[in-house]
Amino acid sequence: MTTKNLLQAIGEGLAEEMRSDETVMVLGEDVGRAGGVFRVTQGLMDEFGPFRVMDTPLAESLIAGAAIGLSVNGMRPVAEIQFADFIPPAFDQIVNEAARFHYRSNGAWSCPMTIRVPYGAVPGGALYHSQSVEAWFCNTPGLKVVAPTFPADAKGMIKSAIRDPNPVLFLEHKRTYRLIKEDVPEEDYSVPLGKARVHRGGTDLTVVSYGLMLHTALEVARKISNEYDIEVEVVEPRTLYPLDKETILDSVKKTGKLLVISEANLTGSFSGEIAAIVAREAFEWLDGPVMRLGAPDVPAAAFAKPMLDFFVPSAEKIEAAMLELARY
Amino acid sequence: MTTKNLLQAIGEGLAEEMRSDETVMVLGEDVGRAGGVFRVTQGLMDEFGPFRVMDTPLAESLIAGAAIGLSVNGMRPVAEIQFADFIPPAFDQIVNEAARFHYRSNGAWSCPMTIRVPYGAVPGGALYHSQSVEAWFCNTPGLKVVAPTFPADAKGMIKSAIRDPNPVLFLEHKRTYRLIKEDVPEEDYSVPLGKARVHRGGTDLTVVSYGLMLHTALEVARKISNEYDIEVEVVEPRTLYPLDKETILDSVKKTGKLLVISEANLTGSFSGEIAAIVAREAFEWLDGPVMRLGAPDVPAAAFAKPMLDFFVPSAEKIEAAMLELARY
Amino acid sequence: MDLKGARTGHGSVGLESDDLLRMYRCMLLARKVDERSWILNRQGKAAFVISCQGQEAAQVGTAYNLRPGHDYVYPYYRDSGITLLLGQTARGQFLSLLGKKEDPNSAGRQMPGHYSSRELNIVTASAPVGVQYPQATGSALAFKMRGEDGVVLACGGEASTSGGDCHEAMNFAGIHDLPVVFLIENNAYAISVPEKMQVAGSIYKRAEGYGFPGVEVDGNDVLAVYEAARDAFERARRGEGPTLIEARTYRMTAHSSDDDDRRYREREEIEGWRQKDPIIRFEKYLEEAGLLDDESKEEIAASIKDEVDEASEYAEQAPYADPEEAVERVYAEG
Amino acid sequence: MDLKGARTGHGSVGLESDDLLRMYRCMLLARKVDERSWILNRQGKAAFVISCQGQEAAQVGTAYNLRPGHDYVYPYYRDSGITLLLGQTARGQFLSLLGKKEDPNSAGRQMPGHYSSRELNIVTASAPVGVQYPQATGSALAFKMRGEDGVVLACGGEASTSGGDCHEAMNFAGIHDLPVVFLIENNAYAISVPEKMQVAGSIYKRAEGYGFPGVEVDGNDVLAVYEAARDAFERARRGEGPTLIEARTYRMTAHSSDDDDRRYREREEIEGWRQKDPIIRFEKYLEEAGLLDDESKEEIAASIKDEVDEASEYAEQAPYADPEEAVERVYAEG
Ligand SMILES: Cc1ncc(C[n+]2csc(CCOP(=O)(O)OP(=O)(O)O)c2C)c(N)n1
Ligand SMILES: Cc1ncc(C[n+]2csc(CCOP(=O)(O)OP(=O)(O)O)c2C)c(N)n1
Ligand SMILES: [Mg+2]
Ligand SMILES: [Mg+2]
Repeated sequence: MTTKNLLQAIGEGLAEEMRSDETVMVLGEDVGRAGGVFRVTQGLMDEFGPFRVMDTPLAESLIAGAAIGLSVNGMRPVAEIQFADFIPPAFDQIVNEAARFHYRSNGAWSCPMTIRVPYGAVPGGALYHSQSVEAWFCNTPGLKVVAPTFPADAKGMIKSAIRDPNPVLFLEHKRTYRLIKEDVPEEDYSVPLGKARVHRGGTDLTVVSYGLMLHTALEVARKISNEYDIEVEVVEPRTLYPLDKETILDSVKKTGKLLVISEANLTGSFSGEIAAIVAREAFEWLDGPVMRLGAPDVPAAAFAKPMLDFFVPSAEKIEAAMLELARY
Repeated sequence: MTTKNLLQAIGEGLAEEMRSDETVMVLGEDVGRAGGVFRVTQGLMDEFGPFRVMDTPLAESLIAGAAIGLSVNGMRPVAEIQFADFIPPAFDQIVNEAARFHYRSNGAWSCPMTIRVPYGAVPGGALYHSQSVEAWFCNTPGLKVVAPTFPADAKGMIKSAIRDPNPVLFLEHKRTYRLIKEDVPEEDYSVPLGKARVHRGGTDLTVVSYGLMLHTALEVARKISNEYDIEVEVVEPRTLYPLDKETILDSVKKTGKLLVISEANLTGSFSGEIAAIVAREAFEWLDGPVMRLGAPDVPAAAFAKPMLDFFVPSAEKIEAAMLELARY
Repeated sequence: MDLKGARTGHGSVGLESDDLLRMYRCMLLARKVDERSWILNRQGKAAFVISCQGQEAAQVGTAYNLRPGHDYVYPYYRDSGITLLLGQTARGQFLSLLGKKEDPNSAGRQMPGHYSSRELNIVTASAPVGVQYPQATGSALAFKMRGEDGVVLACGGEASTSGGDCHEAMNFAGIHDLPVVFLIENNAYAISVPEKMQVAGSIYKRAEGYGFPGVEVDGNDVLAVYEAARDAFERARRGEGPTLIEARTYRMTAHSSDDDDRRYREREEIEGWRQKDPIIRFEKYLEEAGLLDDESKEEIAASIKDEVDEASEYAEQAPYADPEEAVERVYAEG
Repeated sequence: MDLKGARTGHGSVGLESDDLLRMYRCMLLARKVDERSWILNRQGKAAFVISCQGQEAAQVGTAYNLRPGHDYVYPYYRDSGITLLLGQTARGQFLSLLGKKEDPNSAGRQMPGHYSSRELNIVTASAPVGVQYPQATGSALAFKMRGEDGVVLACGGEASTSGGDCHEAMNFAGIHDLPVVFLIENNAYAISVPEKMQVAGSIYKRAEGYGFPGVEVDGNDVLAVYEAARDAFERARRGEGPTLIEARTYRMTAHSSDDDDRRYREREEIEGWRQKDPIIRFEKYLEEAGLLDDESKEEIAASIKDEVDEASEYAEQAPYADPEEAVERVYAEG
């Protein structure tokens, strides 16, 4: 057991799966020689060679499409889309194709493939290296969308994703890559897809969050526990789609209040789905409005730091929202 | 004033705009000689020639991208995507490009363009001629997404869309093309984007719906008014994004109950956003859970009629949901 | 007119008379299944028909080089000539046409023509045009990585070359010399859009820009197609990389049963191409080669008619999947 | 080694000495703005730099054929040589580099290198590689439909040809003989990925497959580029259609300030290309032609240094947009 950050944990999970299953391979732009623009795949090409760790042309539809073709011919590809912002050209291959092979062939074919997608706002990233793209994919039956936040979870979940017989979109918030380290087991283990995690028990309100926002939410939750004796239960979905609604509903039925926090521009974000489920299925337990906090409805984070900081929900805004709801 | 169906009303709106503004043009697959696979653009090529009514290659990214380039060089293109299911290759050009020209250039550039998108399940259409794709686009600031259902609205709104300085996605439910006829004014008029329409006053519950489901909902609302004296207020957003939430909230504040009905597979559909807004902003007025009805979470409608019918929310299911909520 | 037989002799391409008769029967079967499908459509029994008519030579000539269940195939919606040759049956085609539970492709989920067979390595096809090409390169890469001699066939109409996927795939195939053959069945129309509004330059010539061979072939001459495809598959199996085959042919029916082609093309043009009907041409060749006479022709026709009758009747009687089946098998288990 | 001057004589391509000196100054200005940008980056003042270094000849040689504010331009993120020639200023570049409110491209919203100018018809550029090509064909079509003589220039690196958009655009441009010039600045790398893993066959040869000319040109020879581009623009203005120009050059810096290119290329390779530096080559040509001597060279260098000093200082002092500006101008009004 050593401490690792998110980036290292994912890289280690990849390497272990590649060692234990020779059909596992990695493909994407700059994943080989360069080890990925974020260095997640560093060292893999040296160990596994230029086919199992393949630098592809700059063509996202090809990357996703080739991964499909590999997956139906005996391989377990892990494709990398360099930045979430560049996934749109692969949209067709992911939502219309990979997600439907199983259904449309009545179960004859399926696509065991993983697509890693670094997302989220970072300083200097601006409009096209910042987006939270989960809403685009969480209306696609046949696809799984996961977004672990903590290193140990991520390592266990990249393994589950690779072993899953379905296409899995694996979202990694770029700003959390090096944000924290934690103990990550060395032995083989996996963390199941489709299970939420309760980070912190609480009675006053439920917060659902993931990615960078989860870290901020946990911080603020500790702070207002100390300062105001308000106890926030923090739930991390880990898998967004299909969603573990039971864990969320159980929590809300206990606390009576829900605040969903994500970094996506609010309207039409996946937070709406979570809010809608709770407004329907935990209505009788609700002691306050179902609240959401997200980025403003603008195309994405701007380059200039002041505008970026204005875009990403801050600890202050999160604290204000928690207090408002707790005191409702 | 003559009665027209949806298809004719849109075609007439297009023709009138092309007559009054020579920068307006149409492009897409089979829109020319053939007049469109649904015949919406029938006769336009004869009247306006093969450039202003252009048959494009089978390349949706090109269609959307060329429309952008036309729009920034003095034209007002109306692009047709033959079926909503085939819009994914154009996703990048729409959400990453057209929707952002204005914002990213700090207002210097903008894309006055319209994209017509026939959507929705039809008998025999199966997985790839059936989808409701609105959720993919309703998280994209800079884009407008409209979905009129009635002929007179549609004619007025296609005109507004064409005249709008922003990119507008114009959704047309295929199964409503010939479903009803109504009086459609001959004179020049327009129906504003961004304004919902209340089809029917009611005090017991609010239903929000659009497309084929709106027609079914209106029918069922009349039926349960007759049979049970339950009065349903039916609100049609007409524009989905940005949403006219005031009209919806006003209605729910009056009735205390909301049911959102769409044909999209439920989880992650745009209905969640509408539900979330109400659960937040009309919480104090709610007398029952915020309900949604949609298709099951499967890739899309199947080819075989029995499975298709199971997929699309039926009048029976809608009636049951309305009664359940009204009696809550 | 153009009613000439195949120009390539079968001896020179290494085919025996048995091979030729198998090819002929398969072409004719595909045609007859298709003709019956239109009848079922007119009778209101089949909601939708999409045809192979005119393209049987291109399909059968190519597919005759495949090893069913070994090589991978990405057919497109007109390729019933290919799937029948590989081992799908007339019965299967009609079950699919009518969307019945036993439809081998999708159990009634997909439209007819969206082929699939796990056993035959026919990878599940869909409607979005062109998506198969990147997928095909992936399957080819898997063969190459494992050092196997499998090859991949990916097919589409000429309009399937207009989308980005086709280009991305050809570039990738060229970079890694992948064992994949791209068969473009250029039938002159994409629904109503004629080739000159669809294709700049020439499709087969584009291969050169990717560093691999592109060949143009008379798509109505089954032996010429066979020969071009044989070279391409051999090249692929030798590890030398991809080939692009452009088979020039003609769509003899409307685009589909939903289409009315009188809106956009002249009857004379169609008549002209009827003179080049690939089945009539092949018949003529076989007759001249002494491999077919009136009697054997009738025998084959009769056996096909029986097969088609039996198959369509079976399919008509067959049940639909239960409505609730619509929610099954969204995710794979295990 | 390769430190030779331009091979094309300026007389033969119809350029006057004034033209040459304007081109030279612009190339040098682009270089010096870029060099200063890296200094600002190392000082912690500029979050991100993306460079034109090595590509100035390809850019200036091409853009010298444009009529600013008349023709449309779709540059890519390295094209500061183009935008400076068209009329953007050093000050503007630094304002953009530092994300200040007066940034002419986006008022601090976009990364540096994402050019835009309504007045100069520089269409707002973005990061997704290749999206500009279909857009450029649309703008070209608008010119053609109105019967105007405007032309469109669309630029990208060699990897921008790998995505489907490039292909879809070339096909469309070829079908309608659109007045568009595609300039591919092939600098041998896409971040870390070398050309041989990116491009099958050859880029310029692909044009033939679309039925229009493709030319390969030494991208470090500004006069050769000028000549190729002049022919292409003239062709476009005559209504004869598109041209694809592949300018072979080299990226002299890391991909960006976020990249460490020691991971994937040898120092010797870079050194080799330094010997072919397009600015040094052009200097040599100008000296040999008697158009530049030590004195005038120093004069130009000094004036550029002043300009760069002034511009970077101005930009450093300039204010950011207010944070709340982030929510403005999402939709156009009116
Ligand atoms: C991406 C996409 N866009 C549009 C369509 C609608 N469509 C179906 S077939 C077709 C024409 C295809 O023409 P071609 O590739 O030449 O094949 P053919 O039908 O002529 O055999 C079109 C436009 C589609 N299926 N997919
Ligand atoms: C669609 C897309 N995918 C990936 C990226 C990330 N990316 C930015 S530049 C680049 C390499 C581009 O190479 P090339 O086109 O040769 O231009 P160069 O930078 O070499 O001038 C990549 C992969 C992107 N911007 N857009
Ligand atoms: Mg065709
Ligand atoms: Mg490059």
